[in-house]
Amino acid sequence: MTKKIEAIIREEKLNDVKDALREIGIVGMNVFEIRGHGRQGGITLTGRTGTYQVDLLPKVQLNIVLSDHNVEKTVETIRRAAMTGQEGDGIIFIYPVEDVIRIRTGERGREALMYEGDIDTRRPG
Amino acid sequence: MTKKIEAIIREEKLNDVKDALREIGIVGMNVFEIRGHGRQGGITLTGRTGTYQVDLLPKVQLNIVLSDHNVEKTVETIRRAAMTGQEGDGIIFIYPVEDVIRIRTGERGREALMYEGDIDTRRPG
Amino acid sequence: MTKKIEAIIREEKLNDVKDALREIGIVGMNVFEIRGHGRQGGITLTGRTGTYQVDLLPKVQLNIVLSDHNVEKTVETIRRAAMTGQEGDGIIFIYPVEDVIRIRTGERGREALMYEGDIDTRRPG
Amino acid sequence: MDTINSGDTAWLLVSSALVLMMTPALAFFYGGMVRKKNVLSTLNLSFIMMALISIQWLLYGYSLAFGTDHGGLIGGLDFLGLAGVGAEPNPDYAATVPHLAFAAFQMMFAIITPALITGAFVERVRFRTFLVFSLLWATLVYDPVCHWVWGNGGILRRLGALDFAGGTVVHILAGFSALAFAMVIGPRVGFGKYPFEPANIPYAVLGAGLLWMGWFGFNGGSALAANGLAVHALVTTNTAAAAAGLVWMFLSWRDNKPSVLGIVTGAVVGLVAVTPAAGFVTPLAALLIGGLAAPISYYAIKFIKGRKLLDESLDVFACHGLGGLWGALATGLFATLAVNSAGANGLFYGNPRQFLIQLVAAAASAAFAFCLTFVIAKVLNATMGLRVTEKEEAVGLDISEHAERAYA
Amino acid sequence: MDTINSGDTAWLLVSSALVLMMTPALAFFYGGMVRKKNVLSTLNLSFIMMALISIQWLLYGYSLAFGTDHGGLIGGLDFLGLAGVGAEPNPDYAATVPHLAFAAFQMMFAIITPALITGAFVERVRFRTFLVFSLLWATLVYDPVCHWVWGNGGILRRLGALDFAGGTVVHILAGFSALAFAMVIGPRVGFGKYPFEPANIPYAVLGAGLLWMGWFGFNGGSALAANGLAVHALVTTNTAAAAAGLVWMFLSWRDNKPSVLGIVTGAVVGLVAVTPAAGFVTPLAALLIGGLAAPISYYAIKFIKGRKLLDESLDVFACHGLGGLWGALATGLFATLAVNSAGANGLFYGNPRQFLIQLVAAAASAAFAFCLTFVIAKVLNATMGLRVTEKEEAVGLDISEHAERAYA
Amino acid sequence: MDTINSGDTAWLLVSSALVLMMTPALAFFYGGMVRKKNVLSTLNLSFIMMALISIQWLLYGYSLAFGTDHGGLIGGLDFLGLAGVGAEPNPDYAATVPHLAFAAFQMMFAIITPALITGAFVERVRFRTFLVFSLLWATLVYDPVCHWVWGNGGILRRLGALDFAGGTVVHILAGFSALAFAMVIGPRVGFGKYPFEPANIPYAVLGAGLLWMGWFGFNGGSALAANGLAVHALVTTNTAAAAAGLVWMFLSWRDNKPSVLGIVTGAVVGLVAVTPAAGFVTPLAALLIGGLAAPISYYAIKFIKGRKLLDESLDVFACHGLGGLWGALATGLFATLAVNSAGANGLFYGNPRQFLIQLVAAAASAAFAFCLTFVIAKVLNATMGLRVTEKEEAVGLDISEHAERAYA
Ligand SMILES: Nc1ncnc2c1ncn2[C@@H]1O[C@H](COP(=O)(O)OP(=O)(O)O)[C@@H](O)[C@H]1O
Ligand SMILES: Nc1ncnc2c1ncn2[C@@H]1O[C@H](COP(=O)(O)OP(=O)(O)O)[C@@H](O)[C@H]1O
Ligand SMILES: Nc1ncnc2c1ncn2[C@@H]1O[C@H](COP(=O)(O)OP(=O)(O)O)[C@@H](O)[C@H]1O
Repeated sequence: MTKKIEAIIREEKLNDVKDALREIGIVGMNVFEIRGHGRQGGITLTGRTGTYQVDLLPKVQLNIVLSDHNVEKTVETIRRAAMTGQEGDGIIFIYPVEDVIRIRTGERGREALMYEGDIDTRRPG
Repeated sequence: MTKKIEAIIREEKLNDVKDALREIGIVGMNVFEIRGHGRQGGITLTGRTGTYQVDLLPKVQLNIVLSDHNVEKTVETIRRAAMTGQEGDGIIFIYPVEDVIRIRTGERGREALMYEGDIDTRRPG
Repeated sequence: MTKKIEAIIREEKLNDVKDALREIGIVGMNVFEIRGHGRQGGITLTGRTGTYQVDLLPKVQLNIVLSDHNVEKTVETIRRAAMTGQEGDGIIFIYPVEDVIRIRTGERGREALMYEGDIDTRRPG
Repeated sequence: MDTINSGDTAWLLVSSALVLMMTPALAFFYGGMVRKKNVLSTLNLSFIMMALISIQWLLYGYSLAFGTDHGGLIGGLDFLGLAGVGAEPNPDYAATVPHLAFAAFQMMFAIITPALITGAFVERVRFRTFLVFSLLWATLVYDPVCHWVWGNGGILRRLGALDFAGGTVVHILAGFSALAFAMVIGPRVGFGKYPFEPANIPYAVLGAGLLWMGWFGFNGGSALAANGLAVHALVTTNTAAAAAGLVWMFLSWRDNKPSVLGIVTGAVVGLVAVTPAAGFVTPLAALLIGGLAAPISYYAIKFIKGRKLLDESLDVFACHGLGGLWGALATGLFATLAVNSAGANGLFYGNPRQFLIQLVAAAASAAFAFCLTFVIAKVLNATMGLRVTEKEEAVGLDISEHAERAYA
Repeated sequence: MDTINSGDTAWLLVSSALVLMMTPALAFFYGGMVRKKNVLSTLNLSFIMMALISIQWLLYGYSLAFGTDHGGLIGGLDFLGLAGVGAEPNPDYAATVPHLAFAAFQMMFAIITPALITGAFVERVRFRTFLVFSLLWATLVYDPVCHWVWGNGGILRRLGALDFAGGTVVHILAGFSALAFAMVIGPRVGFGKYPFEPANIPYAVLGAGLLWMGWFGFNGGSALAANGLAVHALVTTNTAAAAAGLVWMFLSWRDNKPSVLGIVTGAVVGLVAVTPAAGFVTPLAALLIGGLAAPISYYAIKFIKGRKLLDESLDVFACHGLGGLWGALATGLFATLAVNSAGANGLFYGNPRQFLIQLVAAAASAAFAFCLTFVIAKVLNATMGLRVTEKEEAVGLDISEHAERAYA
Repeated sequence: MDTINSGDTAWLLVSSALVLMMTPALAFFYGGMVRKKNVLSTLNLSFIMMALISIQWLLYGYSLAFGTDHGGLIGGLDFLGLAGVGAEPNPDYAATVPHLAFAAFQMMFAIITPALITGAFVERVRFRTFLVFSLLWATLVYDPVCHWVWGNGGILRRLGALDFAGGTVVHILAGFSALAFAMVIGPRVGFGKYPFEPANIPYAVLGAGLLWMGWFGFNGGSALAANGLAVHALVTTNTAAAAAGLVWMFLSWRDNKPSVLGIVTGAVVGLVAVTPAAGFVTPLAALLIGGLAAPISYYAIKFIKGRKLLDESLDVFACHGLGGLWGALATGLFATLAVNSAGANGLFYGNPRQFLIQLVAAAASAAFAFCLTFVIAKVLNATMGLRVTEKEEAVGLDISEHAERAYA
């Protein structure tokens, strides 16, 4: 079965997370910028005079579609790389995926999620 | 069980929707800008001379992951706050979520979705 | 049943894909810009002097929520329009959707996904 | 017979170009501070003044301001269509350059002044009404007061009021008119409730950088010759900008962090304040004038916005109204004949009378601008409507007024 | 002996700086109107002209244009490498400033003219070929026609054609060359099918604002002295820009809403149209020239783009070709010796001959530019290829030609 | 008695405005090259110099640089607060313009020089410390060396060193100080590991375009008169910029594609290199000076960045340090009395001694700047801390130092 990981992390942690994922062999991914709100309430910005509050903070969302059996390891890897211990570190969501189709090759399912040198080519099984 | 709400709304309604959600105690969310097309076909813009049509309109997508039992109330709240009655008001999608992991604390599932003063701390049950 | 198609394609193919989808009667959709990484490893950019590598490439993500029975045709249509045959053509993911609510009308489920002149109004069944 | 001095003429030509550039610079200064959905609209409110007022000035504006005096209040119609304004100098205004150069230089002031006011009503003004307003305002407010202060025979000029480069004519008029207009049009939807984050601070930096440069033409050019006085004005101008920028930095630092938007705002406020004084005070006085302008405007904004008294959106009153007022009064304090023998001594040089004159001139201009603008705005509101609809405001003026988007 | 006038020299130095600045200004004016993936490429097409043509002009361009006349058609090689062009005035061209100042000022015109053409082929031109084209074009089209019109002994100059600041030399050449090039290179993929939304209208506003300012140097500097004529040219220039900006606003308003991109385009078109006339007509005539330039270009664009006749992408032909043509003819209508005794009277001042001369000069230049550019483009297309591949065009020239992205 | 020439004064006023504008231009040139999270911070590092150094210069900087000589090393305190610097010319510096005009023009150089250095430590410098550094640096490094080279009685001036417009005073000082500062502050986190993609290349193009224009005032204004020499300097300046831009284009093309960022960088490097030479060499020599400056800086950057030797982030040393050094030496090669009788002949005109003088002057200035900056930076690092925390650096200085975001 295939899953999708949505990890919402700090912008400044993206490089660390990417590095950590590369190390364990996670290749396919995409990212985009979002603004979010959670336990971290907001941020105080300076205006022309005094300050004001902004309640949506810039974060990066990282999406990875991958096989079931790699989910836990990937989640752990992201967590370790993305954590600072302070509010606003972010959150990870896991969703079911029904199918995957690679546009160029027409591969489907698990096959479509294979990359040269990725996590599944590294270890037995 | 956990669900994800994806609400696609008008940009100019974001503040209203955020306010309405804060009132009912929805805390965790994120937003980003998209361009979309639906029953509202497009928009006429002025060019250097005359006009032209653009068929993808700017909207805001609001994502909220939350517990099952809060979905209906949240959807209703969003609808009420986001509606103008004119084409292009948007649409809400609901997806199943398999798991949630909070990066900072490692909390999982429902626990990971608890916020100070949120909807579930407000009412019994 | 309702599904969500997430198609990650080349930016420059968006118009072609949109045209192809219009032709088969897919109306509702939204798009946004992402940066991704897959089998296509990266791109070489010119700096002030010499070159450097960037490993996240700009792509466009196209989201379509639609009825089960239209998924295959839509996927095929996207594939045909988005393919160049070279690395980086992209990938399509299919997810289950639990519900759809149209903000303006309150319509739910399949009804909420009907558009004037769309794929389901065109052919019998 | 007066003859044309080519160096003076070159400098006035350049100064005209520099002051013309200040209007697009202002467009960016303002455009960076509004919300993204109103960037284009805000740029345009300034830009279009270059088109509209250029023609107004050519056709009759210059004549009303600088034509033969009528009772000290208004110029006559002798210069309609710039008739008779040509290569010959007009010694009443500038003895060594073509009369037309003076008219052109003055035109740039007439353009930027209503552009300054736009900061009061960005993000909600109806464009159509704005065009009418600007034309009326230029005609009924700017041209007369310009005559009072600078026109040959103008009452405030005769009174001995000093306004080197437009502290009264430009900044007090703009600031107090902005105040009146903001009161009539009312606050933006969500004012005081949601933060209105500036869409693009680099635009504001760009605008401020070009404004600073352009102000050398504004104040330096007001010497109407490439002489020591022009140089002096350039130095005082630069000094006041620097001082106010630095002080504003420290003020915002005290409140939180040194704000970049604050620094560039401070610089502009310093430029405003030194405008009436540039050719009358020493550089060290300019340091003080700029340095004190910053807290005046800073705390005025804090007061007005903090208490949600008024949504004068980009702080035109606080920055230009009060900055110009302070500058006008400061001129009455710091002016010295040692700097400019054609000027006067101020209070600190033993001439309290000059301070009084400055006060009277500033107050009269401010009151006139405020009242007349209030009336014009009220009338236009009742007839054409000053504001777009709430829905249009929510969508943003770029789309609702121009059907354009700043960025694809 | 002629002596150097420091005021005139100062003004020509400044005018050179202002006109130099117009090229980056144009870069932004154009860069804002293309799609995001071609912004950098479009900026560069203009910017690189400052590098390329500066050297061409220094080495031989100036000599071809302003060297000793050969048959009225081309200058000789006496000024190669600017030999002999120094601090001494050349009374054939400008009696009161260093000859080198005249050469430098003219260089800026030689730079911006091919930059103007780039609007015809942005978003698809192969950079390599473009460099070769520009060098050839500068040498074979610009330098000769510049000599015809402004060179001592040039045929159109001898004919009595009036071109104050380059309506023919700059705008007609650029516009008709753009037409030819656009015909050869063909439309952008998707032209007429997909809307090509401008990526960044604020860039266009910035560019237009700086162009407006720079044009004071362009037209005002063409008086070659800081005198009444320079001032006059500044005023007519400003007036035409204002009028055309306003009229364009109303035209777009009639069609939908007042377009900001339209307003700034209108201003530029007004500046184009008044260029040949600036030192020969009255301000009120400039008002008409600008005001009528707007509908000419406006409806030309509507016609060309509406019928999908031709993808001359940023409307160089419609704006510069037709605007310049209209200006050249209008000079034949409105010119008056009352403004410039070194000029001539036009049709409306009882001299129909001048109109005819203008017509002939404009037609000859336009035809020459069109034909020669057509041939050059055809040859280059056959040899080096004018266009990038379809795939490169789809990806965008920033990546495909420069391997750079405008924004990270 | 010397009298003021209005043309010269006009030109120096304009040049002051142009050089002032170069600082915001530099802000954008630099601001476009950093990462998005540091754009505002980078803009501000330059902008704030206009505020800070203006006041330093007024109060005592000018006096230290141009006051009565003390041992060839430093100026006296006679001009504190610009006392005695007024409308009268000072024939030691500029005989035909007000002394104050000279002081104002020089002020703009004093402002931009420390702004140039900021390229070395953007994206990680602590703002507070930076302010202190800049004040110290202006006082201890800039003012003295400025006196050595340009002050009446300065040792390098007496030695006969030629520096037309600041190749040594501005660019060598900035470049070698940048080197020292970069060594002390250390590389940005992730340097050499992650690509630091420039956030906004159009900003860099805008900045470079305005810098090019402004440099006409920088070098042309250094003639201190609107004469043939000013014109000459404008032409050599333009030529070197063009040549270096073109050559850099070809260099980057050889390595991959013609880089737009490279082209504009090349132009700036050409401007740097010609700065000391602009009024002493022929245009053709300027072509060579610019053309050779490009590979020097290009390969220096490749070497330094390629080997990860040092994170001198925006290549201030490679571009200004080496470009300025090359220019200083090239002046000793190409200078000719034929261009400027107040100059000297260089090596290629039979005077090897001048080359030696240039070498000594450049080396002394470079060594002084390097050592003193190194010490200042070390001391400040130990006391106030040069860098923000790693976390602040990760978040970006816009938020961490200013609590602002460039874009909403
Ligand atoms: N329930 C939720 N639904 C959607 N996004 C969420 C939710 N909770 C958190 N987020 C996203 O995660 C980001 C970080 O969450 P936050 O609660 O501030 O982290 P932390 O637990 O480290 O304090 C938010 O800015 C938001 O984008
Ligand atoms: N089937 C769909 N799949 C994905 N997004 C959709 C779909 N239908 C609508 N949307 C999104 O919702 C937005 C609003 O939809 P629209 O049908 O115009 O609303 P309304 O029903 O109020 O007219 C669209 O711009 C698009 O972004
Ligand atoms: N496993 C994945 N998870 C999320 N996104 C992916 C994944 N694989 C690919 N993508 C997205 O699809 C884009 C194209 O994928 P790529 O593998 O380069 O295509 P191709 O198979 O044509 O070479 C990537 O840039 C990335 O955005």
